[in-house]
Amino acid sequence: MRPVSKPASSLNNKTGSWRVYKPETDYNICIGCSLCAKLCPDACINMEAQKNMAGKLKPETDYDYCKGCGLCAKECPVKAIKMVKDF
Amino acid sequence: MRPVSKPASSLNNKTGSWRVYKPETDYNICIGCSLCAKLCPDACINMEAQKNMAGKLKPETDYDYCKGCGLCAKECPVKAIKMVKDF
Amino acid sequence: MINKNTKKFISPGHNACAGCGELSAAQAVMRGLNEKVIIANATGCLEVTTTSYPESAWGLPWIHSLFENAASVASGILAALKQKGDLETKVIVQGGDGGTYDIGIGLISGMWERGENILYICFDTEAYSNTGIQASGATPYGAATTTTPNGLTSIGSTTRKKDMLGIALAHGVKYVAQSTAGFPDDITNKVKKALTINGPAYIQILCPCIPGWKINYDEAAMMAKLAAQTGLYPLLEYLDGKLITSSVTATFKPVVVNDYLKGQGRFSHLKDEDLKMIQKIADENVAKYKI
Amino acid sequence: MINKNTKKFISPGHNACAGCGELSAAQAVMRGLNEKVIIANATGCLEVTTTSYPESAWGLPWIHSLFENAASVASGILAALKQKGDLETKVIVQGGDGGTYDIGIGLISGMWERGENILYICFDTEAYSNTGIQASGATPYGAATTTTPNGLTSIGSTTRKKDMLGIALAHGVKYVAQSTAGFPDDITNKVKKALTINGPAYIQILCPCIPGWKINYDEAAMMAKLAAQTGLYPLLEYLDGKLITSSVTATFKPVVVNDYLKGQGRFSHLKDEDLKMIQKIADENVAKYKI
Amino acid sequence: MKNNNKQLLEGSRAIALTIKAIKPGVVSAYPITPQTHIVEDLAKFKAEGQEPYEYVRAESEFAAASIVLGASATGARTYSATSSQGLLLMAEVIYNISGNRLPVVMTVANRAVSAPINIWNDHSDIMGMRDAGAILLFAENHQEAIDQHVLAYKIAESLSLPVFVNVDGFITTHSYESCEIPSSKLVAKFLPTYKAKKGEFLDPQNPITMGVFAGPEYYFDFRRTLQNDLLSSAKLIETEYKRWKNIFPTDKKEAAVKIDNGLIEYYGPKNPKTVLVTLGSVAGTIKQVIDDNGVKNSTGLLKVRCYRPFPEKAIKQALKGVKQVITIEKAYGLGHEAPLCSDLAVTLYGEKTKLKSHIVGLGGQDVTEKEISKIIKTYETV
Amino acid sequence: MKNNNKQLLEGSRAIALTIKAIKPGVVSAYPITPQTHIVEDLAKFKAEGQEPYEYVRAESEFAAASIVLGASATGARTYSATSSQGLLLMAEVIYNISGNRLPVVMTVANRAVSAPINIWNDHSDIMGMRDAGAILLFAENHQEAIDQHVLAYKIAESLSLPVFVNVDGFITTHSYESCEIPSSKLVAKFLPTYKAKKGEFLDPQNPITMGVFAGPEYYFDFRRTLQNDLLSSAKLIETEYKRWKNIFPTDKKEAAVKIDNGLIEYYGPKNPKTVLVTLGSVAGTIKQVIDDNGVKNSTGLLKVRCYRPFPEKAIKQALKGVKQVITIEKAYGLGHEAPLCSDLAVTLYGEKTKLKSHIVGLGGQDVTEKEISKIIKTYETV
Amino acid sequence: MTHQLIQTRVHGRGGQGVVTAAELIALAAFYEGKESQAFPFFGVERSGAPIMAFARISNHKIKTREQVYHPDYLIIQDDSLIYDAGILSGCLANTKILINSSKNQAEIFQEFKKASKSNKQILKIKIENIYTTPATEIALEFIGRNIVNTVILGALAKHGTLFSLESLKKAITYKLSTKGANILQKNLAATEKIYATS
Amino acid sequence: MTHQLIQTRVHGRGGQGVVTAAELIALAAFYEGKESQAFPFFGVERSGAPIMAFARISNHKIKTREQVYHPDYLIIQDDSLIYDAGILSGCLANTKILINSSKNQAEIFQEFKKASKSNKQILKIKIENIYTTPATEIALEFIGRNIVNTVILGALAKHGTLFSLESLKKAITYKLSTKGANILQKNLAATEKIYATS
Ligand SMILES: Cc1ncc(C[n+]2csc(CCOP(=O)(O)OP(=O)(O)O)c2C)c(N)n1
Ligand SMILES: Cc1ncc(C[n+]2csc(CCOP(=O)(O)OP(=O)(O)O)c2C)c(N)n1
Ligand code: SF4
Ligand code: SF4
Ligand code: SF4
Ligand code: SF4
Ligand code: SF4
Ligand code: SF4
Ligand SMILES: [Mg+2]
Ligand SMILES: [Mg+2]
Repeated sequence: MRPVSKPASSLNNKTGSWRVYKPETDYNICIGCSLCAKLCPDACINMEAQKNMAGKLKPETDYDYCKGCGLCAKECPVKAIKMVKDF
Repeated sequence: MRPVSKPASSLNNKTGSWRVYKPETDYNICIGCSLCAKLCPDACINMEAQKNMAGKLKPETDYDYCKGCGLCAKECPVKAIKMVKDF
Repeated sequence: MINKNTKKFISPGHNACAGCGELSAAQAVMRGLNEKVIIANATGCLEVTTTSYPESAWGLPWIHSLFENAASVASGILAALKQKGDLETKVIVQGGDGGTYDIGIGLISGMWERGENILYICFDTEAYSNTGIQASGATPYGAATTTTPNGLTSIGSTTRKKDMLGIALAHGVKYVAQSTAGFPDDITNKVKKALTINGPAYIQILCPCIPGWKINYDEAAMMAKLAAQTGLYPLLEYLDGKLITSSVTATFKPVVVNDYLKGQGRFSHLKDEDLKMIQKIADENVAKYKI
Repeated sequence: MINKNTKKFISPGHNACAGCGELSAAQAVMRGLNEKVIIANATGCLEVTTTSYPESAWGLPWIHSLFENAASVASGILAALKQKGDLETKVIVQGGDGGTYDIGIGLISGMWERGENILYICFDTEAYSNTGIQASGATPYGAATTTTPNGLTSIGSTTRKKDMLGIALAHGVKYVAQSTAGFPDDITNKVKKALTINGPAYIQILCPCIPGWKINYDEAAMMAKLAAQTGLYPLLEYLDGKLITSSVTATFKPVVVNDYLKGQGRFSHLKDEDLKMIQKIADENVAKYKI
Repeated sequence: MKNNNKQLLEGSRAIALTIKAIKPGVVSAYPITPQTHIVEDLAKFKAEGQEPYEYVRAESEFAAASIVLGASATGARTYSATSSQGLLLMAEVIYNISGNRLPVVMTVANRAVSAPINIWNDHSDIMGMRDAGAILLFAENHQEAIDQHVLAYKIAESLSLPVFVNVDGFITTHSYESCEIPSSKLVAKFLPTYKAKKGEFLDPQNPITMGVFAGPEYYFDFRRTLQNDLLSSAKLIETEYKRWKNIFPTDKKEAAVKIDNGLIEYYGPKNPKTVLVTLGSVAGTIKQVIDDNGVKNSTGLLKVRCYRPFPEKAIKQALKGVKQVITIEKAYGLGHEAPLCSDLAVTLYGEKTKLKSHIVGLGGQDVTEKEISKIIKTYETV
Repeated sequence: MKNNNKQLLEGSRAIALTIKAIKPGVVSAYPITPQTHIVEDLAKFKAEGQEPYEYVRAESEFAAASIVLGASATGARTYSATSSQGLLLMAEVIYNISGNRLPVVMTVANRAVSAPINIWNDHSDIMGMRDAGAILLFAENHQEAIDQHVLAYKIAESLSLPVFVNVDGFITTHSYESCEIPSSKLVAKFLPTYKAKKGEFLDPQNPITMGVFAGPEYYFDFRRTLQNDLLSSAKLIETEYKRWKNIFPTDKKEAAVKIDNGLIEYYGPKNPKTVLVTLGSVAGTIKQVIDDNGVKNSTGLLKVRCYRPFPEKAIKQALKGVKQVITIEKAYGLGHEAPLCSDLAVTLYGEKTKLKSHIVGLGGQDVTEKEISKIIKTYETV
Repeated sequence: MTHQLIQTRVHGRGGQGVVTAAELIALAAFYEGKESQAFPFFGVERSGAPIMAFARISNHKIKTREQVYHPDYLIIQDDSLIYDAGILSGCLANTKILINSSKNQAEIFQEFKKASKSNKQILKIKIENIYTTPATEIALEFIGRNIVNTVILGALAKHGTLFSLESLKKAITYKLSTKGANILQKNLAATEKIYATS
Repeated sequence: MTHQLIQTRVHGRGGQGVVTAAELIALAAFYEGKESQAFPFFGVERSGAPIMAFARISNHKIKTREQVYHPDYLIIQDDSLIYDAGILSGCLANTKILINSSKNQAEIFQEFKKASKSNKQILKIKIENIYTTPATEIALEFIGRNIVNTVILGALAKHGTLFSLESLKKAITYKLSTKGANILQKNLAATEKIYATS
């Protein structure tokens, strides 16, 4: 038994349960700038390609891990993200 | 019993026994500049006042401690000190 | 760039505070790295919150030994790589300001003296965040911490930040840079640049800490931007001892420090004269780091 | 001035090597002090050779604890004096280059960061003399030591001296000075000046070591003078970060480094190109420290 | 019935208030969980202008220990606190403090040691320092911690020896319970203002040399003196504890407590078949189990309050005639028997008593009443 | 009769040559008397271009230990050496090395600890680290030191545990005597090139996380495993030592040697009344006294080669029926019994054997034949 | 006097004052002349993460140091914690549960049912032992911030048998004394309000 | 083969190669198939300070580690050491003394007498056991420096029964191998010279 862990095994720890408020993104407002994804301390926003959207990326929040800090919402340059009570 | 010693108690340790060569000062040459006394690592040259010498100091070597390194002789600006075999 | 298929070198599922500025910055650091990297990490929030056995958030070979010895551990890693003939893998040290400015500085000095090809990254929360916000050598003047509380006879920390950049430069560190958690791309770019340096490199990043600075969960990036905008914590780069880039350009218009301080609980007790003192520090910085 | 009635703060009867440059310099330091002084001394020749129980050469209140912690011990002394209301007694730290540049630097950094009114004196023999001349961070380029021996694949030390003066300055040390054991009055005067400073002060003194440098018993002062005369180790003084005096004046005519190196066994293996490298270092110094 | 001077306090606060009452001259420490609350409280008191002590922010435990060393050598009453990694980092300094005969008092908030890193309670940290020449006291609860800190200064300053008071990390430092803090006036009755003896501290009036180099002709004598002084300190600890508790009685003696002095406490029936021997807070849980067992119980508890010097005489006497002794310990002796059990083997060597060790609660694993009961049952049926 | 491969060597040189034959990947150390000659020799070999190891100049022992930690975690075979203050300064790192299960091998040139400072031999330094989770071997003389270093790597790398070889400062490190150094080829027969196991070292191909944080649910298990692995390593030490001495026999067995394995050696008569138990070089002086006593002698010597794990079984068996056991030790257990005696109390607990400790040679005080004779006589007349 | 030991476990999030809640419980009981004890269970988690703390009250000296495995009272500071796997650990038919929620008893019980199903646990608690209290609403109204740790104890004073409102107010007064009179008054007002409406 | 143990003590000054002298004695004997041992007594003193070292030679394995208290041979590298208080410690009537000096046997004995008087010690040594050898002169002549530690052993090879000149030369050759052929040759020549003239 060694004090050694496997890489990325923290994915077993679903920190989504910490959340009180939940970020909801309005994709109509979002300009796909990636800033939210870059700032998220929990790396739980993924910028995904969208079909027929000429390369405009779509931020997808992984609620399994999102702790609801609101940093993404606060920093979104176009205020596309709203924090809503999550229960 | 504490690991504490009295000040200046090293005077009990007569390092003169280390000496192989001995510094001898020719007071006729010496100009009393004090450099030898200032440089001696063993602080064993004392510049003493002399009677009727108009303030000219006389370097007195304390052979109880002088280790015979020759530093004083080497640095004396007028080469007043000679190192001689001490036995 | 960041999508479901990106290999994240810090995965979700770690235990840092919601909104942690240190983890936000660390994510930006990770985006500057590649897979030929080994990390030695000092004790601190970045370590404790990411490696709760049996889980780990790390995707790179990573080791934590003690609070103060990450630099020496890195030297050992480098020696082992050299001896194996692996000259490609880059060795990186990560530490908090406590591990860097205070308890680890002796070993960092030794590492720098050996002139080794190691990149050191300091995540500066301006306090010992992991143990509950005690003052470090990086704690700024006037900040209240749990060991420099404000009170009847105390304004909080009475000492100024140690000049770690200056100390690194005095050690002849080839690449010395500073950034803040408000500028993720700047961080990523500096890390990428540092990887190209053959020799000692040092990057220091200001990371707002939620309980440490007494700010809201969503304010880390905002505060980190203000820190640069006031001139208190400009974005800087030195190469071979020369300042090559700085956010304090000829046209730089500093924000007054009060705009930065007022939102932070750690400064809420300060009086006008204290604010003036801090404004003076910012002004000095602006003069010193103008490019 | 030095006579039978002078209170010597280092008495004869200590066990240092005959002709020791470190003890010669220490005697000059002592002449700069008065009786309102407490000394904390790191492990090293200066300590080992002066305190062989039950005898001690010291005439001032003096403590040795460990190799690396003299700076912190001094902070403790200062705190105790403060608490007693004794604001007059000056606290002084003495350490070798090993205790200063290497193992003690972390604790020195902490002391400086606290901004305490303590004078630190480094006796720089450019090696760990006490344990048999191993390399330290102060060992100059090309010097053979027992851990950086010259040999088929080695020219001796391959790193240059750590810039301790620069590091002290980066810490905001108020008074930073350098001297050599060839200039006893210069040492004494700098110590006297440092006593007048209220805040951190640092004096570094080059001390030729008989077995360490492989020189004759009578050559310590000569070598120490040459070190300054070549520009490798100029006499310097900084006050509040500004160079105020320097032996490298406008009219300074450097002696070539070879005149300094050739008499020292530790450099006897060097080839012409190595000498050139060292000459370059001296030239850089001359440029850097010219006043 | 109720003691009206009692307060409900966090353990760390209780210790900090006690230190305040003791009036140290110089405080220096470095933060480490779970010691932090103590030194934060002391910083708070200072910031409020209440306290005249110097509070020196150290940049490491090595520095903190060296700072109190320097201050103590200059004749100041000093205080520090640490834990786990911090204690290990201090190791070289601690040996130096005891060798230099400095009366440094320190709280150790006991915690597991790395690797792997773990912030919770066990005794591995202090057990690694048990030969370092410091007197080691262990507190079960807040009140004991309070009393032992006062006692620590008394002993330290009487004998010029460091004394460390051990409290269980989190369990004691972070828990709230009722206890009484002595006033500084009361403390002063027992513990006079500290004045280092002339010729034994750094003093421009009397410029001695401290921390000398001792060759083979002298070194052994220093060590022998240290060992003798440590061993004979047990007597003083016993008498001074008694004196202190006379001045400052806090709790009524319980019936189950048959021995209660500065060195040990015995809790349980008069002629026990089995005695559990332990250190620190787990004694409370064991007492609970003994209480709950009621009349049928034949097991007693020996709590060692003073672990270094190891009070051989007192323990031997307390365990006379006992059939079996089980240590309940929070540290391995890696590579051999656990420390407390080894100490008892020395103490009981030649007796008929059976001896066994049980390691419990490493790294903060909760020590439950069930676990204790099970251990007791195992041996009751032997 | 004479072994022609023998050389007359300084102890430090013998160790350095052995390390060279073992071919470490990374060497890092910090100078301290009396360890210096070893690391200076290794620097010399390197400067002459003979050796492929990396030699990293450390700026403190804390750094040196951390450097070999990092190198070992990266899969390199590592070497360090220290002594006294250096060992104490390493304390926190040493616990970390064992907890991280890294096969670091280190020589400890045993020396007294400060204060007062003293550079000569005793065992106070390593005794303070006896619970740190490293295997501790003690060598009587040069040949044993040589053999134990080879053995150390074998055990360390087989079990992922640190092993420290203890040699007496000056007495062994600075003395010249005849001994045989194994060739690197011979060493390789016994000790294969080190290859860390996949998934157990820092490797970009397999990016594991080392040095994790373990909560109360996990920590205890790590410690239990470490303790079990340490205790069971005794068996491996015994078998591997035997294997090695088969490959590399150096000295004829003397008649007085009745037990001779990796854990212990017994020297003396068959059914001794009294047995002295000791560690390290003083065993030689004791043997001399036993030899000189001739036929009338009823005293034997038990030399403990492997001190951690403490070889309970082997020792118990060797001391079966002995009337009295006297430990000859070079360290106090400050505040209680000396370490070796405490270990024996545990081991012999319940036996009829009498047990006593004698502390000798602290701080380099010469242990004379006369002193040993006197101790023996005292007990012969009991 | 019979031996009476009442054990409480408080659940909340890092930063919500969970430990303070446990301390206040112990303190209020202490003021009533009882023996009491409070202590946290600390993990490595940070602000926002679920954490817990314990309190014991007795008329005898409390000696044990073990954690609370079978709480008589369970206090939940935040109803989003219902889905936390460990929340009902050791809760039995007689465990009283006080939860900060704007939902009612029946709704909360339903939530617990759902949660225990998804966590594959057997639900032992009884619906009639659930007390809900809108502490957040009241905290926001009176204190202006969602700090419920003092407030929720007002409901405990009402529903439980641990301590009176007076003792609780005394405890809060002591604890908040350094925070200034304004904050203290707001907290006391909120506590009274919740006591009155519970 | 009877048990034969010969013990030597070497006195000199720090920097004069005292330990090397003891090593060379052990080495020369080792080359003759004997068991041998050498070790220093280290103090804190430095270059120039009096120090000593020990050597033992035997036809049996040498086990003891104690210092040499009663030397069979005493070697003094520098006649200025005669006045050192400890120099004759443990020397008995049969102790052979080899001293580097330009003085003769009688003169040296006189010095010893004077020294022991001033140190208040009883002189046990015999004049006929004193051998003087002008090692410094020869060293200066052959090596050019006052390094007498190898040279003086040439006289020991002659006067003593410890080893032959051949073995000594072998030992010196081994020990000086890294110093270059020139230095080695000079040392060997000096050693031979002293052997021849002793
Ligand atoms: C020797 C030692 N002392 C103290 C600690 C306790 N400790 C762990 S992390 C830490 C503070 C970390 O502060 P920093 O380096 O600034 O990192 P942050 O947590 O702020 O990111 C402290 C004091 C320790 N682990 N080891
Ligand atoms: C922790 C520790 N490591 C190593 C040593 C051994 N040691 C004592 S003094 C010394 C070197 C001193 O060198 P320096 O500071 O340059 O002083 P010098 O003797 O040259 O004057 C060393 C390595 C020690 N005493 N403590
Ligand atoms: S709320 Fe915070 S954790 Fe959630 S996605 Fe936004 S930044 Fe990430
Ligand atoms: S920051 Fe705002 S605009 Fe940019 S990607 Fe995120 S949601 Fe879209
Ligand atoms: S240095 Fe020369 S001239 Fe000056 S005092 Fe000394 S002997 Fe006289
Ligand atoms: S020879 Fe050396 S020790 Fe003697 S007086 Fe001159 S300088 Fe001093
Ligand atoms: S305490 Fe500060 S640095 Fe640590 S995890 Fe929380 S926000 Fe991040
Ligand atoms: S070794 Fe060097 S520094 Fe030390 S006493 Fe000798 S000459 Fe002085
Ligand atoms: Mg920080
Ligand atoms: Mg030096």
